[in-house]
Amino acid sequence: MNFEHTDDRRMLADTLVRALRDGYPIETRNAGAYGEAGYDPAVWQQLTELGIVSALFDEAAGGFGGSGFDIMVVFEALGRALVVEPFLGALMAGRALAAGGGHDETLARIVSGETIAAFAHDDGATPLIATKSGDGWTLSGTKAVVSQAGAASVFVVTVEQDGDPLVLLVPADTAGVSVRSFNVVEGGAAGDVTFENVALSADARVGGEGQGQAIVDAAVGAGLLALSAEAVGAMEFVKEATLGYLRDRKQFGVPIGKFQALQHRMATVLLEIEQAHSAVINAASAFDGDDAKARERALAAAKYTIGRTGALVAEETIQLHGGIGMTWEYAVSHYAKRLVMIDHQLGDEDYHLQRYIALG
Amino acid sequence: MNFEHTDDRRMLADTLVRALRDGYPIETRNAGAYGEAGYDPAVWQQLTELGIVSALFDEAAGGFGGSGFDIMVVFEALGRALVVEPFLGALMAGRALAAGGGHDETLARIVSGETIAAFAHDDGATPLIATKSGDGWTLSGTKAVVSQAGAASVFVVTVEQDGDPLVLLVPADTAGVSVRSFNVVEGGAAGDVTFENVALSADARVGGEGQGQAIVDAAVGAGLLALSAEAVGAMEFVKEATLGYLRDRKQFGVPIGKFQALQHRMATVLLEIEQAHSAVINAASAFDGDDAKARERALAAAKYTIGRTGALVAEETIQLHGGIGMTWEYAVSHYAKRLVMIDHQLGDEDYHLQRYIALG
Amino acid sequence: MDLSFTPEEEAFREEVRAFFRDKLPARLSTLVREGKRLRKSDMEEWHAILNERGWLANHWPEQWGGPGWSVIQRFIFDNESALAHAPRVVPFGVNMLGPVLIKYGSEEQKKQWLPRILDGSDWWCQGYSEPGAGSDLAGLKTTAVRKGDVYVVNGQKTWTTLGQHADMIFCLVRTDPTAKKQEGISFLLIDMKSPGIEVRPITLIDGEQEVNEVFFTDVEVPVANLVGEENMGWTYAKYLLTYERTNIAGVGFSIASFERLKEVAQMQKKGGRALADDPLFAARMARVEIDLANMQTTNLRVLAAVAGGGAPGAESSMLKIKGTEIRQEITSLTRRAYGSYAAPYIPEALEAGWNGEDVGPEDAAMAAPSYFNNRKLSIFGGSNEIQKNIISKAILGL
Amino acid sequence: MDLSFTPEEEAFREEVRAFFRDKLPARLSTLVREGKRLRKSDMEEWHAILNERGWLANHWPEQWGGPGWSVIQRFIFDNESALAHAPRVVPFGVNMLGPVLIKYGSEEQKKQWLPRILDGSDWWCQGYSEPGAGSDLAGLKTTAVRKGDVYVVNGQKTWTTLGQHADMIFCLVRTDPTAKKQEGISFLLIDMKSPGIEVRPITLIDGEQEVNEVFFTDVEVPVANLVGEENMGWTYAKYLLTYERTNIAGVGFSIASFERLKEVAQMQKKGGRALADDPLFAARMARVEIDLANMQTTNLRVLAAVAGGGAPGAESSMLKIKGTEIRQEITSLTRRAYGSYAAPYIPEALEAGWNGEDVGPEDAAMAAPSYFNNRKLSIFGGSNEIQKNIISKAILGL
Repeated sequence: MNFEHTDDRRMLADTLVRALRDGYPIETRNAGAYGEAGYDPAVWQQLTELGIVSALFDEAAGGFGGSGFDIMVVFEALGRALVVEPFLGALMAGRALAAGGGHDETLARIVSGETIAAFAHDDGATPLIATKSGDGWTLSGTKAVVSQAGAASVFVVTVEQDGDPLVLLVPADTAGVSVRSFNVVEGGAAGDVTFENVALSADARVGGEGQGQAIVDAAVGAGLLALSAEAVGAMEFVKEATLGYLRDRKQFGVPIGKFQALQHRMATVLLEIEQAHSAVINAASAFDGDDAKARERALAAAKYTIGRTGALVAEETIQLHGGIGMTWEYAVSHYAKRLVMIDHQLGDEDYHLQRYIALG
Repeated sequence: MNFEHTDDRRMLADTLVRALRDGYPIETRNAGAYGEAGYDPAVWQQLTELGIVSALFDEAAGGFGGSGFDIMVVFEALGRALVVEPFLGALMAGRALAAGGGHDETLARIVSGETIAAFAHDDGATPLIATKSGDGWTLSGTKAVVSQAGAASVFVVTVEQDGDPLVLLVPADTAGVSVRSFNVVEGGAAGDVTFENVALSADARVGGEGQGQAIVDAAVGAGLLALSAEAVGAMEFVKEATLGYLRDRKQFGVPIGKFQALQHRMATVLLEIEQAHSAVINAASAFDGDDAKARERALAAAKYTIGRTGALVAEETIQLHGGIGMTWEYAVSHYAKRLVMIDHQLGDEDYHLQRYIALG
Repeated sequence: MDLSFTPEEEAFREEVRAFFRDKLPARLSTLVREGKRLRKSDMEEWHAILNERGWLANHWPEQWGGPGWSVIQRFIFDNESALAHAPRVVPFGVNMLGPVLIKYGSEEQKKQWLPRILDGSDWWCQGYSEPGAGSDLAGLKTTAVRKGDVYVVNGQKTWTTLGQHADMIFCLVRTDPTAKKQEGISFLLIDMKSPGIEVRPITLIDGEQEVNEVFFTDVEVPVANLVGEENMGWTYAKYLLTYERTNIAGVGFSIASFERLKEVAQMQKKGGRALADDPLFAARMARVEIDLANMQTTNLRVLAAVAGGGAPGAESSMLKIKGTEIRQEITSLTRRAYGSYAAPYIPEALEAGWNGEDVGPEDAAMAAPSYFNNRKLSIFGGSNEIQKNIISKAILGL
Repeated sequence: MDLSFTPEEEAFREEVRAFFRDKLPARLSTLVREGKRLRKSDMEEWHAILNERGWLANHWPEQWGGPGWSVIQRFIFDNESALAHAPRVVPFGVNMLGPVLIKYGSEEQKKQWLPRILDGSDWWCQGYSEPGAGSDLAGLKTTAVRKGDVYVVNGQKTWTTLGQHADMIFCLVRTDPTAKKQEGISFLLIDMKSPGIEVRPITLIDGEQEVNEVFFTDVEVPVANLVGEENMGWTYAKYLLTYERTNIAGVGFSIASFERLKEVAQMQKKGGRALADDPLFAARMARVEIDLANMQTTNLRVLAAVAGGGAPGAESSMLKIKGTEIRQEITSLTRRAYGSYAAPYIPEALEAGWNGEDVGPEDAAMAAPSYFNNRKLSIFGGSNEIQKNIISKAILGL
């Protein structure tokens, strides 16, 4: 048993944290996050040049990391700085390709950061349907609220099928593919991706017959771990901000942190953040393990935990700050939004609790 | 809209509260509650002579009250004094007989307090089965944890049937009926009632064909209202006791009620007790109404509310008192037990929440 | 005890319902129901309609234009108003300043200002909070120094809701810097067009601008605009804060938004069935529905006690805490119910007459902003922590 | 980072498991698993078995008879002990007094008392709390006045767990009534057979007698029984309170009782299916199971930080709060799971060898008493409120 990160991983984390601290103040973040693109291409380029995406993949996939703990430290650092750039899509789409094999060139460009990818998973108003057509398929329907869809030049798309899901690699400029982009509440962007009679050849397929579920699990599992770690990073930031505020803000002649009712609530917040942190460690540990059920349960437990705790931390952060915590100008409001809205990605607290039970 | 009780009802409540305050200190209560009988026959006689049971029935049933608000004020007063004497059985068995008709003499003796009755509803290890036998039935099986079964000289027994439950009046001395009595955790007694080939004639039946569910609903509904009101009475007692303790107990040189963290928790306890009180008022109001669904929903809502709030109040009472709240000698420990264990009667918090949803 | 309305109350409710049916413009109720932004003119339009019927300032004495209603009537009106999706009455003139002037103002002040509140001549805003004085309201630092016939005001107010529309502001100012905190405060009425006043909007967490900072630099205010006595303002301020609380629990708003939540939960799917049929979501909804039904009776019990001569005041702190918790929980569940479609941020969709295509289900774009915006409910009007302090002292005697 | 045990740790765990398999008498583990009362002789029997193996005082230095284990080894041992349903080590001598003597006692005291703790010659109890000094421990009033070679002790201690069995009590007493609260306290070892000591049992909420009041009337204590320096007792007291916390979260107990809960929830029926399949009960169980899995890692993280030279102390307050909340929640769910059969109160069923017929399912009679008894977890050993004060000050810096 050992709770120290390896030197390599600690160095990676330090590099990333430092780069974000120096180059990614909240003003920069918000300019990208609420701007039309919903992210800052220059920031994306800087961070990918640091090898941040490569750290999310193992050597076989062209990266230099790729373990659960690599994903954890990277996304914790991203969460702490409230990064909106399209790392989640790179991770999920890249993991799907790595699991399926056969699209090495695209995967290499994703891992290097040259290509922005998105993972299009949840059906929208019209479910996505793939009709067999020759050796390939014709795709019709929509995928809903795909993270950073507008920035992506390739999509990894899942299609529910009887038996096993079909996973397809679809370049964004394929005829019939269109994206309706929008910002999201907490900053960043997403899009509904519509496929109108999109003709795909057989080699669009990721993985072979019967591999679909394993590919989806690989991608979604990585995404769940990443979101959970991101949430813990964001929690750490607001914890420190709130403690600072409690120490500095005076009312009735004393720092409000001297009021016992607030102290006890903050102690509870601290406890729950520590528990969330442990949940992510458990998930990162099980992520690389051989026991598929234990892995899925630990991921569900982590996402459930950060869903519940994220809302608690966000609400207590705002309440303990009072009005100032509700202002756009003050960074914690954006963190609070992220902590709440992260529960709306890849299944919420109730969903993952039920999944945890079903897996039991 | 009017939140004042009628003069008659207020007088009844005042009489009962006064009688209990003067004649039913916690020592008397505990002597009966944890004694072999699990209640005090002398107290039972005194209280029934005051007409307390009669207040739970309308004039048609030989009483002088019987509305939802009558049940509410009586059981609030009983709860406030932590009474264990067999009023619940009188109410439920009597209500069943009143709803079914045809057992006027027994009902009259229940209403006057001469006869102690119990309502045997939940099946035990062996489900209760009634086999048709001539005009009557042969009963076999057990009923579980029947409140004050040992004291009862008559049972109103329910038997699940296809279609409609069968309700039967069974004297305790009928051949084949036996009771295993025991005390219950919070004081008082209950018993498992076993029926071994108990032969009953046709006139044991309460109500006619197709009336069974209505009779059960009448009895159980009255029981739910009574338990909910009893809980609110007990909450009021522990609230006052806890406030007194917070004011008197000094630690670190000040009354512990000066600590803001405890103040805020006590404020929450107060709020939730007020809400529980409102839930019982809603249930009492709907109890007499014509809308059966609204009545059942209000009863489920009340029982759910006092289940949840009862546990909160009990746990906070003990915690705010510290060690002293955990001692047998100090009255609040017995109230806390009652507030928790009341959730184990007639369906718990989760059950009634689900019932409320199903009725919606 | 009888929870049903009396025939008279029932008739009154019918009258109120008929009024909303006949007089509330569909355009306005649609905006409210859909959670869209209201313009100043929308709010003024509704005030004028209410005023024409004599129902705008429904708790003022009849002498000054009130309808002479009981607290139960006011409760019924407030509830029906929310259920009809009527715009809220802008409270600053009608519910806040009005009662203070009626109790503490001079005859001249009443005659001058009260009719203008009713007819919409003045849009009032509130100058209470300051950057350093939030929960500790009496810690305010804005000064007013008497110079001849005027007070000269310097300082800053904040969280001034709808101050961008205001003609007038009522302010707490410090007139005696040497007195103890609560004792040197006065209550001034200030023209927002006075030289030296600057209003700067504050953008809130949901991207909306409804509150403002107001800066005062050597602003001259006629001494005739002092309400009551100099240095007695704290008394008037406290009166204002506890006066009109029939609607503090917002039961009507909660009922209306819960109805909407039920529709959304029927429409949204989870695992092949309606979200409303998911056992955990159904339990969340049922818990808040029961809490709300209990709250409605708690509210009426408190009001009945006031009507029967019981003590008001601190009980309104209970209503405020529980009422805002319920309102926040309902907005939280509505946000949850939309799943991933709660994420899109379409500020232009909040505008009346927006013709763009929805992203996802109708009104989904309002769910998350509304949830975040409503976090304010437990902060403003005396934070819920301050309310618990009040309960501890006034009701619990701790 | 690696959550799996090292091969060495794994081997150690196997060794511990083998020990429990071979040496723990089935009679004892059955009593523990079924929640029955343990007699004094039962506890002494288990102490002797542990001591024979050299594992009784597993955090003492090897010099005094400890096994030289790391914190992780101790954690493993504590967990396996709970999972094997071994009796708990009675902590007063081994975990409380022992470390104080080792750090602050004289050589003579160590030689005199430590071996007797290990071999069971002395059963120790703790004389800390007083009727007026609970959370405010330093407010204690029991006095010790030096008269020649003895201290004369007068006063009262309370909540003295298992004091009815004790040969010796370690006490905090006030030796300087004029000093500031924390400064006039000394740490005395007192023979329970001394004239002037009276022990009165306190019956707790569940009807059991495990704690006592201890009265001191002119009790003479040899000055040789003073630990460390006079008036320095508060330092030793604090050391004792924070010293041995590897097991404060009680993760092993929680795992064992959660396993039992799962069995009960499978066995109990609700609406025609197992209670474990009821969506609301399943959710309650899953929530606490996840919280427990998280706690296990939190606990190990804290221990690893201690082992790595990080700060111990205040983090144990986190473990105490969360650990006791989880334990209480599990006992609460177990009580709930038995439904109406949680109600019967059969105190004789707690006795070893009781042959009566169960009322309802097996062990149902233990569920409610165990729930009520375990409310103590958040009160004793420094209430959870005191722990939050410690966190606020020491970790949060508030």
